[in-house]
Formats: sequence, structure tokens, C-alpha cells
Amino acid sequence: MDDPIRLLLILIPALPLAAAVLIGLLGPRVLRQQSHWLAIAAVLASFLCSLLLMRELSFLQRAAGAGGEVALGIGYEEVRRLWTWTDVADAYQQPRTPPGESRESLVGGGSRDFRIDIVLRADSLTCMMLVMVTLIATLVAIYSAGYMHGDPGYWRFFAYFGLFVFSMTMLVSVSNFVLLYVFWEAVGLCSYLLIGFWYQKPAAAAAGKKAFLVNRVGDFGFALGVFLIWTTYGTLNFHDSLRGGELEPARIQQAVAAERAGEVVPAEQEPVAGVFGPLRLADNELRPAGQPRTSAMISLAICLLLLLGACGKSAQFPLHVWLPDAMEGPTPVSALIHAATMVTAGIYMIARCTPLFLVSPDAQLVVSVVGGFTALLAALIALTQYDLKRVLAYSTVSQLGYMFLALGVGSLAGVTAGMFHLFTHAFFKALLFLGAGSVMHAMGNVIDMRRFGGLRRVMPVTYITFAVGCLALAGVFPLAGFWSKDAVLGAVHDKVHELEPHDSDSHGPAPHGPAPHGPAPHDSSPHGSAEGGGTQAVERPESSADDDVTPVFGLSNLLRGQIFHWLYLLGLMTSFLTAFYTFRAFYLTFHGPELIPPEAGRHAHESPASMTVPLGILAVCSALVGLLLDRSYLDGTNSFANWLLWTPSLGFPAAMRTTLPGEFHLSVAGWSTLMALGGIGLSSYLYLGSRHEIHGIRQFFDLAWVSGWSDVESFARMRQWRVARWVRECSAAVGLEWLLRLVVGALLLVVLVLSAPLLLLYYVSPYKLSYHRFYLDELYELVLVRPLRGLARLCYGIDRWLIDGTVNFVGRVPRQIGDVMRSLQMGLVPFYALAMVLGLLILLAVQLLG
Amino acid sequence: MDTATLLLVTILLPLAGAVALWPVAALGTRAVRWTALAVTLATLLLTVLVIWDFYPDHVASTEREWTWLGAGEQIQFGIGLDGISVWLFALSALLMVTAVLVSWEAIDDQVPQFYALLLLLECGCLGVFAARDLIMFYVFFEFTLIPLYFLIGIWGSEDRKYAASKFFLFTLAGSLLTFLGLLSIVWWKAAYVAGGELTFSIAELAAAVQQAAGTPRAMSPGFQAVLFAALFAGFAIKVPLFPLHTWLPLAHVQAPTAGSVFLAGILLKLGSYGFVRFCLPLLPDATYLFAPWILWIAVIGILYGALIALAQHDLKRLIAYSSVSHLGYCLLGVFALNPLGLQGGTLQMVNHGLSTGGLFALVGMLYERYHTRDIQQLSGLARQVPRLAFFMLVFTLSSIGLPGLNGFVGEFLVLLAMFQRAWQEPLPGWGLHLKAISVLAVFGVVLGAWYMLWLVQRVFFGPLKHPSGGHDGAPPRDLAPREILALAPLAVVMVWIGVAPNFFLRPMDGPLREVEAAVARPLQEGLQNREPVAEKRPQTGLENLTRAR
Amino acid sequence: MYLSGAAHIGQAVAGLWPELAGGGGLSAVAGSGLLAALPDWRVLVQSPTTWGLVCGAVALVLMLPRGSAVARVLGGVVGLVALGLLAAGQPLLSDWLAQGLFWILAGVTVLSAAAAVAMRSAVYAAVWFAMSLLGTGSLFLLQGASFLGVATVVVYAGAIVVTFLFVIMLAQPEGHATYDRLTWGWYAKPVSVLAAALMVAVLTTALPGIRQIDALAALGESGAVERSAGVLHPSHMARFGAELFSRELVSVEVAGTLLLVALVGAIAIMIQGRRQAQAEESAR
Amino acid sequence: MNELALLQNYLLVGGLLFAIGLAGFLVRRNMIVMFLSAEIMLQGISVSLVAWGRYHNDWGGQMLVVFIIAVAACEAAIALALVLMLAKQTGRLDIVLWQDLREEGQPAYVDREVPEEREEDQVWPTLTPAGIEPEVDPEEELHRSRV
Repeated sequence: MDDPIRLLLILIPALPLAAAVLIGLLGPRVLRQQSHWLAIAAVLASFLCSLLLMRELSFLQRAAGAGGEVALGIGYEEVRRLWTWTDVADAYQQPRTPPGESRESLVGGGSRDFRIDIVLRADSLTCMMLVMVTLIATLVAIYSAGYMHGDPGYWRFFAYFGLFVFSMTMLVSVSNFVLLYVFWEAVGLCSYLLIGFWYQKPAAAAAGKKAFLVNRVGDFGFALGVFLIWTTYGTLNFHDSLRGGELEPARIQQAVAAERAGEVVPAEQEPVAGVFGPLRLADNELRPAGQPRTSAMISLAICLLLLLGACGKSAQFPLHVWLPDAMEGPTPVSALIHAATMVTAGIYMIARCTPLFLVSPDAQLVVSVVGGFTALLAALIALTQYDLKRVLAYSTVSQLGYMFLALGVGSLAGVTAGMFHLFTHAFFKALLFLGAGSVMHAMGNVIDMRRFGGLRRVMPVTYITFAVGCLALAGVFPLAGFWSKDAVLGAVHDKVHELEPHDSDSHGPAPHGPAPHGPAPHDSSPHGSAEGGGTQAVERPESSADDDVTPVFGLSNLLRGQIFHWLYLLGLMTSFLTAFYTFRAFYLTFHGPELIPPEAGRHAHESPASMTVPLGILAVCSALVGLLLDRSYLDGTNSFANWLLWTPSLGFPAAMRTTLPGEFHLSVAGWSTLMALGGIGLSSYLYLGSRHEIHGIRQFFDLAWVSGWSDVESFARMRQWRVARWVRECSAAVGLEWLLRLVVGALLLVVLVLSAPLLLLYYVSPYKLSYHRFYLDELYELVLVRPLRGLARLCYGIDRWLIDGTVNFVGRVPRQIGDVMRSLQMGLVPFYALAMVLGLLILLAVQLLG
Repeated sequence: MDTATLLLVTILLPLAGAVALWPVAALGTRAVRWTALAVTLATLLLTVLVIWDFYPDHVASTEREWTWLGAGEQIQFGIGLDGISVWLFALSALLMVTAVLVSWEAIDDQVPQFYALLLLLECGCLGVFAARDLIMFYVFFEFTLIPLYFLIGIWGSEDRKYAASKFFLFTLAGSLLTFLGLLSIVWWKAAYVAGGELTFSIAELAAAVQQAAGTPRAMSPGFQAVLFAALFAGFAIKVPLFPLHTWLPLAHVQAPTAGSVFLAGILLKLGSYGFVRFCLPLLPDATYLFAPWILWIAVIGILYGALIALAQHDLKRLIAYSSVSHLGYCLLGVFALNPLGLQGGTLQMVNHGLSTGGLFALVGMLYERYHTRDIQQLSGLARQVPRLAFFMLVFTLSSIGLPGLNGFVGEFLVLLAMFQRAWQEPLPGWGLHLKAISVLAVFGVVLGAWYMLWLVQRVFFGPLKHPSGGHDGAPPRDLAPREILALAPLAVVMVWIGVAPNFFLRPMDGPLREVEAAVARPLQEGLQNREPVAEKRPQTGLENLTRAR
Repeated sequence: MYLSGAAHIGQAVAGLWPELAGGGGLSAVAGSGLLAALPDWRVLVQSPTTWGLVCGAVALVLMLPRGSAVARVLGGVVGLVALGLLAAGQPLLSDWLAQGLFWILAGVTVLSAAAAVAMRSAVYAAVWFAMSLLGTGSLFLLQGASFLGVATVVVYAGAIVVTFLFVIMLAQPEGHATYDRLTWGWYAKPVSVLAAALMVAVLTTALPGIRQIDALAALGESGAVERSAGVLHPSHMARFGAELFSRELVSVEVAGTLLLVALVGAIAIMIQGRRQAQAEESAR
Repeated sequence: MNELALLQNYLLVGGLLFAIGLAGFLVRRNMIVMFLSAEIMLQGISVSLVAWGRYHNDWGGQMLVVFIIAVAACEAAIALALVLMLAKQTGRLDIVLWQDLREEGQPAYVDREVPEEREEDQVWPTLTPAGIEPEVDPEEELHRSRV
């Protein structure tokens, strides 16, 4: 094939799929314990293809940017059509806007086909995700070959694995909301299969189902969002095309020109502006066509529904409950799917939909609030968990919350920061999970941190790499996490600054000068006109809100600024907690007295090379990736962000008017480092020292003193006091025992009543809340699952007794009538004659009188 | 042989096979089974040939009519396929192979009679979908009842007689009304359009309705409403719609596996097919008027069926209630009255036939092995029967609408169409209703995933448990090649529809567009009527909110 | 606002169906039409025919079984009154002789028919029936149907009634059976008599309608000459015979065959019955 | 003669005969009397037919009556034969005895109370004896008292 991009785009998902199918067919009989070779080879090839694709794309981008050939000046994308999935012509008649505005015909109005082509796209965002996914997948595949060795379902694992990589690569490279939804669910299916991989474990099977269902709730929102996009924009494609399916940009330009000139073009040649296509983005035409007044509501609704979908997939509050349970799956799966790739699909989707969110500031606020809140909540829960993988799972939820926080800022700085955090997080979280897997492997699948400890000498490689991962997660300079977390917090900080009134600086979170107006931080950006984006942002307080977009919630800028300010503080707080719980887990596992559970048996040693080598590679990446990609501290250039700005969904004019990435916030960096070090320090103090202090602190947060205070048994002990005995004897002597009992009983009652609230407090003590994950699972069980099951039983009862009863009753009516009629059949000849005569009489009367 | 003759042969072949079983029965049950299989396979092959002929121009090129009854050219033995019926026709032929294969060992008394009835059933179903004439449609429509009645009544489980009578009476009661309604339309045509000339051709009737639309000779809305109610009675019971569904779980639970497969796969489609074929094109105004109500009923059925399925312990009953839920989607699509919905709804009929038919076949296989259908007695079977578990998972995923398999395509199109309809609803006051309906329908998908996955989790995952009172103590064997042969074609078609649905949607486009054109007129009128109103009152709930603010 | 959808449909359904009215499916049968066709109640009350029918019904009730002797006598009297009332309601014939003759013959016929029905004893009933037949025959003569008058007397009174008497003697040689004094239920008598009375009432209500049919009326008034050439032809028997054996020849043959078949049938039945009886006896 | 008046008068008589016959047929239980009643009904019809025939100056009415008489004769022959058969089987002419065709489970009709036969009713016609009086069989006497 002479079109390398097409070939690569097909190869990247096709290779893992082919591997999956082959393993599925040959696995049980032929490949067996050799199944991994096929998977590794395919995924590795896929990774190489992704790199090639990135290279091809960057050439093309540079050529386009240099020649100024990008037609409408926004982004660069390559789309390739494979085949037509569905095509329902004239499916939707969108109300036409008044004639005269010829542009409107491109983006709204007229007859719309429901045409879904299987179209693959290559742009910066996709390439970034592809490289990340395939790289991590390759490493995890190699790791799994060691980790899963000897499992009876070995081939099955790699078949699922290939299927997942296929789905995930398709997810990021499709160019259509329907197909996005398709692979959105497909990765969910792979997740379901892999969580329930050890299906004999009831917990694993239940966790798989739970993951699928919670995701379905999210998908419910996603689907509604997609429907709303369809009715609003009349297309579900990301890209521009012609109605006949033509994708060639030149042809589209030609058609647009013809349309603008008022020529009558055949239906095949009519241009269709994709949701994120240059035609629409050039003028920020995401205002729904034809319904200007409802546009704000609809935009908000679309965004919130998409957000619900993202919350499901990316495990954000309130749909985060499935991710910790998903740790029942094999650890490589947790590393790949539930830390690095699949759970970031929500982030990817929101980043992809940036143009939609940009016209709805309220939705952005919600994204940020959800993200910030989840980050804090998950971090709080992670503080007290003893299951090593669950700590990491909550950490993942928390970090995903960070990403949402950044995405919700609504500036390019925020979006790129979120994606950057996604990128770095993939490395160090995969590293941590694989490290945890290594520990599990050695400890004979024991994962409770209380049952092992001091492993640093037993597993030195794991120890070192895990330490690197922990430092990166905690955000310690100069590891990857530091840079991305700084970018996130910096973006939020900028937002606060942007929203606050200029004359009063009193709310400022920290002394922070105006943004350094460096030279245009994006030389390679396709927009020559966008220099000094930062300046513009300061000058235009409402830069992210377009003129005809009215915020639905009606919050003032001041209030929104304050909310973002709180979110910023929350982020800092979370980074403290992150550092604390990360190192708590680290110390509990690798430090302290050496403790090895009996299940470990002969396995208690360092893992094989197939597992340690990926760990090493990931550790190196975690350490260096931030330093290499984010050079904002040097010259304000974040190569990662600049690369991303080539994405059509990001680098379009309206977005370019927001705060651009590239600033390095020394103060923010300072604060966050301080927080991280504080967290590390505290946990070092607590967990490297004696365990007694830990116990004390836990008792304190558990409100143990309350329990001691209101314990009924303490009253029982009081009976043994000498004074008490004396009083009792005295009263017995004077025969007033009953009075004594009365008084003591009354006292006891009063004390109990008074301490009831305290008891309640005891049961929701901070420690217990955190340990029991804020009782959210129980709450869902109580509020959703049980009522629904009850309703189900009620419905069944109604069905059996009421509805079927009615049916049976109706069925009995003819028999009842028949019983009545039977009595007429009495066998008397004169009676029959009489009946006949009466009938005749009626006929006669009708005939003669009628 | 031209296509029409081929089609005729296809329809009559099972009938001939049923007759042929008479002499074959003397050779023993083995011979009977193989003969039945050969006949069904031959029918399937012929069906493929017919579709092969039919597909390239995907028009009803296969139509042909022979005078059948009556003086003059009135009642015709008219057969032909179009895009609406072709896939259901093919599905009948396909599912019958499955039905024959799943009864291979399950049925061992009165075998010749059993297979003869199965073949008769197939003939009836093929005939219904190929009928081009109203009387012929009705005759085949009723003809399908009889074999199934005996299949349930003779080879069913313990409560079979009650179930068979209930099924028979229920459906018969409705379809008699339907017949009256259909005859009334014929009468209207003769009295008002054709000048006294009777015609029973469906196409001519539809054309007459179209032609009379808007003129004084058109049926008045009141008349249409009454006829619609009559037609609705039969079709809604067949579908079955929400309050009329109670015969279905009973019949499914009691029926032999092959009966369940065919009942779920084909016979339930006769109702929704009838809606598309008759209600929409022949009674457009009434359809348009009643559509919101039927949509409500459909969505209530979706949620209600799903909830009840959640409370079931009997595998068959669970799947039966899931049918109630899934068929709600078909109707949702059909009564969304736009091209997307019609195509989605029609495709969903095929999808449901594949997935639910397959699920019933699997339950039958499970029952053969473990002699129970009680979910609580089974657990962790994936270890003993991994292939069965694999197929179960595939069919389950198809049933809950997982992308990449067939269920998703239909469901997505239907829901999208519903949403689009809600957005454009011209009937005053119905906009919010329809929006609520579409949201609830989407929520039904969540419930659907819940009960199906819970079923799989309980039966196939977890620690191994099954009633140890099996026959000989030996662990049940996994699927035999014969059983895989019964299931694999269904799975293949599922993937095919899921990956390239356009292949299946393309032929539907033409005929469904005609149907849509018939109902589009009242819709367009409604839209035009809405325009002046829109100035004064808010159109949508969202806008309401905006204005209130 | 939400109800308007429902109201819309209701409106549409409430619309009448022009198809049904215009297509001529069923003739409009509405209850109100029947009521409207009934004569005014005042006319009914004033009409002697009404009271005659009432009296006749009462008389019949009184006379029919389970009535005492007093009741039967009373019934006879009331019956006479009824006949008078009915006669009063009828138009008079122009000829006084004919009128008187008719009244006597009609009275005899009807009263003896009533007596035939009311008699306890089957024998009496048969005799009264013969009496009634004589009256009928005379009425036929009065109409100018002399052959029929004679035939009725000869065939009915002479043959059939005699057969009756034979059968009575064979089957019920003696005494009054209980079933002759009883009906078969409390409602049998009133409902039956009411039905009979209503039937006459309906028929008499329709009588004046004859007048309204102009063609018939004209025929009735002006046909004296034609009748003397037709049914009232002087050589009545010859014309009657010619008519019977020319136009109705086939029917006559069929009737003859029927008589033969009936004869054979009756014999066959009797033989069968005898065999059965013999078989029963031999079994005994 | 006033033809219309004649017609009306005859029709009334015919109607009355028919009605009386009808009432008798419905009320009486003796099969022979029921049969007589049916004949009375036929007479009513005959009267009407003759009247109409005269009025219309048509032979048809009288022709029909001839056939009625013929059919009545046939009917009498067959029906009386049947009655005789039935009477032989039970010894009674009561129609109510023959109610075997009633629905299953339906109670049979039985007379609640039988009124006493009064003295004055105990008179029945006696045919004047003719010829030699047959010897009375004592068994037959016994049998007769049962009737």
C-alpha cells in the first residue's frame, strides 16, 4: 500500500486482534504455555507502528505548518476510511436556519444522513495515546509472561490481552462518537473478562460484573450525550467529510467553496461538518444550530452526560466504586487496564471533546469539582487500606481526579496538563502495580500489607523500582510526577488568577506575580497569530466563554474563582496525602522487620527477569519522561503540550485564546514539593519508627476514647469499686436496695442517652470512614441495589397475581357465562319451544314495527 | 428456476419434508432425525440462494402471484420478499436448523411426529414472511399456532397442557380481532377507492391508503383508531406488549427446547412484523396518534420485563422475561416512526431472534446435562462445560447489546431514533413524555446488563456446584460437535451483523422508507401545525427551564 | 398540557364513522326507531282490540290447566267478552247476513279451539278440535273456498281427528293423568299466553298498514269483477282442479309421495317399536 | 262485500287461532294435546291464507292450504306413531318425561306438588259399549289402575 498512514493505522489495532484470534483458536491445543510470544510480538509490532505513525505525522505536520497549507488554520489530522458501518440516508431533518446565512448550511439545517463509516484518524492526541498504550502494553505483556506462568488459563489471558489492546487502540483512533462508544464498551468487556479471569473466585466474578454494570451506568450518560450531539449537530463524526463519504480535504474545500458560492451541488457532494472538524471549529460553531436560545442548556447537558460516561470509565465519584474491586483481576491487568490505559479513556474523551466543554463553562466547573473531590476522597480512603493493590487503586482514582481537575480548568494549559499527567501517570502507576505484582508473586498471592514486611533485601530490584515509582507518584523533583502535577496545579492556579478581579488581590492563593510573558511558547504551533496567549488570557477575563454562551448556573466570576481557589488548595492537600499513603505502603512493604507469610513458600525471592526488566524500563521512564518532555523551566517549552496542540480538538482559534501551556510556576512547584516532602516526612516518621505511635494515631482518629467512654462494660467494672460495694452493703443493711437500683438505673439511662450521639460518632469516626471507604458501597447497596431487587420481586408478584390473575379472570368469564347458559339447556321440549317463540316474537316486532 | 419459483419451493419444502417423515418413520428414529436435518439444511440452502438472487437489486423482485381462492383475481397465493421480511425469513430457516439439532437427543418419544410438527412450523413461518396477500398472511399467521400448540402440549414439561391452552387461546383471541380489522380495511378499499372491487393484496392496499390520504375518501381518524385497536389486539399479544405478556413466560418454561427457540426466535416477531407491515402503512393517522401511548407501553415493558427478570430463579423464565424487555426495543424503534427507528426496530427483531433463540437453545443443553433450570442450584459450571459457557457469554453479550455484536446495532439505532423523535415531537404536550421515554429506555439497557450478567455470574462463575443427582455420576460432557454446529452459525451471524450491519440494513432501506413515507404525512402535518404554536409556548423542557431562569 | 394529547385522541375517536353509515353495512337499527313505530299509548288504550286481547289472554290463563272449574267458567265468560271486544274493533262487513254468519262461525271456531286447548281430557280436546275444524270449514265456505271447506271437514275432522281418537284410546285408555292438570313451571302459563297475545297484538298493529299500501287497497276495493273470474268463479271446483293439476302438478305429486312416505314411515316406526318390545320381553 | 274488512276479520280469526294453538302447545304437557294445538295453529294459518288468496284474487292461498292439509295428514301419521312408541315405553303421554337431552349435571324437572283431582273432574267420557264386551284380565286391571 502506498499510503503509509493508512497501513499503520490499520496495523496498530489489527496486529493485537490477529494475535488474540490466533491465540483463541490455537491456544488450548497448540500454543498453551507459549501463547505469550504471539501476544508480545504483536503488541511490540504495534508499538513500533505507533512510533512510525508518530514520525510520519510529525513530518506531515511540520510540512503543513511550514507551508501554511492547513486550510483553516487549525490542527492537523489524517483520516482514513475503511468501510461503511451503517448508512441511513436522510435520517434526520434538522431545522433550517433562515436563508441568507450560507454558512449555516454546513453546520446545521437540512437533511442529515446517519452515516457511520469506520474511519481511523491520526492526530497528535491519538498518536500520543497509541504510543502510550502500546508501550505499556508491550511491557506488561512481557511481564505477564513471567507473572502468569503456569496458570491454567494462560492462553486465555493472552487472548483477552490482545483483544484489549485492539479495543483500546481502536478507541483512541476512531473518528466517530458511535465507534468511540463501541470501543468504549469493548474495553469494558475486556476489563470484565480480565477482572473475572479467575472466575472460580466468587469475588472476582462479582467484581467483574460490578465493573461492567457501573460502567454501564456511565455509558447510559455517554449514550444520551451522543444522542444529544446527534440531534444538536446532525452528525457524529469528528472529522469533516462529504455526504458521499469522501474524506479528501481538497475535495471538501472545493465543496465548501461551491456551497458558499451558492451553487447547487449533488447530495453526494454536500459537505458535512464534523463535530470537531475544521469547518466547525474554525468559527467555533459549536453553538447548536437553529436554536440559539437553548444552546447553553444543551451544551451543558451534552457535557454533563459525557462527563457521566467519563466518570464511569475513569472511576470518578460517584462511579468510582468498581475500580478497587477490579483489583481481583490478575495484577498485570490492573497495571495495564485499571491504571495506565482503559481508565484514562474518560480523560481522553473529555480532552477530545474540549471544543464542546469550551462553550459551557458550567460544565467545566463541574468537571473540576468532580475531579478535585474525587482526588481528595480517594486519597483519604487510600490512607487506611491494608491491601497493597487497593492502595494503588485508590491512588489511581485520586490521580485520575487530578486529571479531571486539570481538564475542567478549560484552558489549553489545563487540558495539556491533564493529558501530560495522564501520560506520566501511566508509567509510574504501571510501574507501581507491576511492582506490587512482583511482591504478590513472591509472597504467594498474599497482598495484605500487615502480613509481610521488610522485603527490601529479599527483592532488591523491585524495591528500587518501586521506590522510583513512589517518588514519582508523590511528585518529587525531578521525577515525572513532579512535572505533570505541577502543570495541573499551575493550570488551576492560573484559572484562579484569571477569574479574580484585577483590582483586588486579596484572594490570591499565594504571592504570585503576573505570568512571565516570554516569547511565544509555541513556535511550532500552526498559528502565527496566537503568540502571547498568556497575555490574552489575562486581558480577557471571560476568554473561555464565547459571547453568545451564557452560563446556566449563573455563577459570578468571583464565586467561580473562589471555587477554583478551593480546588487548588484541595489539590495541594491531596498531594500531601498522596505522598503520605504512597510511602506508608512503601514502608510497610519494604521496611521494618522482615516478615514473610507462609503462603510464599519457596517463592520468596526476587522475580524472574521477564518481570524485572519491564520494571526497570518503566522506572527509567518514570524518572525521566517529565524531565525530557517538559522544559518549561528552561525556556517555557513543553514539547508534549506543543505536540498535542496539533490536535484539531485542541488547537483551534477559540481554544487558543485561553491560557496556553508553557509557564513554569515556581511558587506552585514550591508549594507542591513542600507538601510532598511533608507527606513523605510524616510517613517516614510514623512508619520507620515504632508501630506504637501509629497505633496511637489510629486510635485517635478512630475516636477510640469515645468507645472506651461509653462502654457499658466500664459500668460493670464500676460495680467492683470499693465505694460502690460499700454503698451497696449499706443500702442493703437499711433495706433501701430498691432505691439504689432505681437511682443507678436512672443514671445509667441518662449516661446512655447522652452518649448515643457519641457512639454514633464512633461508628463514623474518620478512621472508620476511611477504612470502610466512606461506606459508599454499603450506601449503594442500601439505596440502589436492594430497592431495585425489592422492586423486581414486587413486579414479579404483581405480574403473577395481578396481571396474570386478571388474565385468568378474563379467561374464566366465558366459562362462567357458559355455566349460566347451561342452566337454560334444561331438556324440556316446551321450554325450547317457548324460547323459540320469544325469539320469533322479537324478530317479528323488529320486522313489523321497525 | 426463477427466484419466485425458488421461493415457492423453499416455503413448501418443509411441508413436503413433514409429509415425507411419514414413510421414513418406519426406518427408525435415526432416519427421521437425519431426514429432518436434511430438509432443514436444504431449506436453509434454498433460502441462501433466494437471498443471493434477491440481494443485488434488493427490491421485491421475487414477487409472484397465483390465484388461490375465490372467483376473479381476488385472493392470491402471492409470495415475495422485500427488505422488511427477508432477514426474518432467513432467520426462520436458520433457527430451524438449530431447533432440529437441539432436539436431537432431548426428544425420544413420538419422534416422527415431533419433527413433522417442527417442519410444519417452519413452513408456516416462512409462509408468513413471504406472504404478499392479506388472507394468505392471516392463514399462515394462524397456521403457526397449531404445530406449536402441539409441541408445547405434547412434549412440554409438567404443566404443559395449561401452558399450551393459555398460549393458544391468548393469541387466537387477539388474532381474530386482527382479522376483523384487516378485513375492514379491505372493505374500505373496495367501498371507497376501488369502486366495489375487492383486493387482498397488501401492496395494493397500502398504495390505496397512500393514494387516498388527504382526500375525503381517506379513512377518518376515528375509523382508523378502531381498526388500529383491532389490529393492535392481535399483534400486541403476539409481541407481547406489557400487560398482555403473561402467556409468554409460561409457554417458554413449559415448551420443549426447540419450541422455545422457535417461539422466541420467530413467532414473537410476527407481532412486531405485523405492526410494520400493516399498522404503519395501512393506518398511518391512527399510528401517529397512538404512537406515544404505545411508546409508553413499550418502555414500561422494557423496565418491567427487566425488573422481573431480575427476580427470577428459573433460567428459562428469566430469559422469557428478558424477551418481554427486548421486544420493547423493537416496538420503540418501530413507533419512533422515523427511518432510523424503523430500520433499527426491524434489525432488532432479527437480533432478538438470534440471541434469545440461542440462549434458549443453551438453556436446553444445560437442562439436558444437569436436569435443572434453577439458578440457585447451579454455580461455576464454566469449569465443567467451558464451551457452553463461552457460547452463553457470547449470546448474553449480544443480548445486552455489547458493541461489536448484533444487539448493539439495533439498540443503538432504536434509542437514537427514539431520542430524535423526542426532539422533534410535533404532538403538543408529548415532547417531555417522549424525552422521558427515551431516557428510561436507555436506562433499561443498564438493567438488561445487570440481570444477564448476574445470571452468567451465578451459573457459570464461582465455585463449582450442581445437583449431584446426575445420571451416572460422570461429569457432564462439554458441547458435542452437533451442538456447536447448532450454535456457531448464530454466533457467526451475530458478529457479522455487529461488524457490518450495513449489509443487512441496506435492503431494508427502500421498503421501510415507503412505510415511513406513509406515516410521515401526519407527522409533517403535525410539524406544520406546530409552527405557529411555537411562537407562543416553549417547545421543550430544556427551554422551559431556560426561560424560567 | 399533558392531557391535551389524550383529548386529541378522544376527539378523533369520538368522530362518527361515515364509512359505516355511507357504506350500507347494516341498516340502522336503533332502539329509538322501534319505540317510535309503536302507536300512541292513548290510541292503544282507546282501542277495543287492545282490551279484547287483554281479556282473551286473561281468559286463556284462566282456562288452561291448573285452573278450577270456576276459573274455567269465568274464563269462558271473559273469553266471550274478549271476542266481543275484538269484534267491536274490526271493520264491519257491508253485508249484514255475512256479518252475522261470520260472527257466529268465528266465535264457534275460536271458542272451540280454546276449549280444545283447555280440556283436561284428551278425548274432549279432540272433540272440541273437531268442532273447531267444522267452524273453520264453514269459514272457508263463507270465503267462497268451498272445496277447502269440504276437504277440511272430510280430511281433518273425518280422518285425522279419528286417528287422534284411536291413538288416545291406544295410549291413554282411561282416566285423567296428572300431567293433564299441570304445566311445567310457574312461568310457563303466563309467559306462553303473553307471548301468544303479544304475537296477535303485533299482527293486529300491523293490520291497518294494509290500508296504506295503495296498490293492495286499490286491488281490494275494485276487484269484484276479476274475482268472479278468479277465486270466486261460479264453477269453482273446476277452476280449482285445473289450477291444482296444471300449475301445481309437481307439488301435488310431491305431496302424494310425501303421504306415501309418511305411511311407510309410520308403519316402520310401529314395527320397530314392536320388535323392541318383543326383544325386551324376551330379555325378561 | 267489503273485501278489506273481510280480510281483516279473517286475519284476526286466523291470528287468534294461531295464538290459542301456540299457548296450548306451550302450556300443555300431554303430547297428543300438544299435537292438537299444533294443528290448531295450522288452522289459523290456513284461514289467513285463504283470506289473502281471496283478497289478492289468487289461487295460491287455497293451493297452499290443500298442501297444508296433506302435510298435516302425514304429520299426524308419523307423529302419532312416534307418540304411540313413546307412550308404550313409559306408559304415559307426558312430554316432561323426555328430558334426557338436558346439559350434564342439570337437575331434572320434577313436579313439586300434584294437585288433588277434584270430584267433579273425575268424569270422563265413556264410549257406548258396542259388540261383545271382552273379558277383563285381572292383570290388566292392575295395570290400568296405575295409569
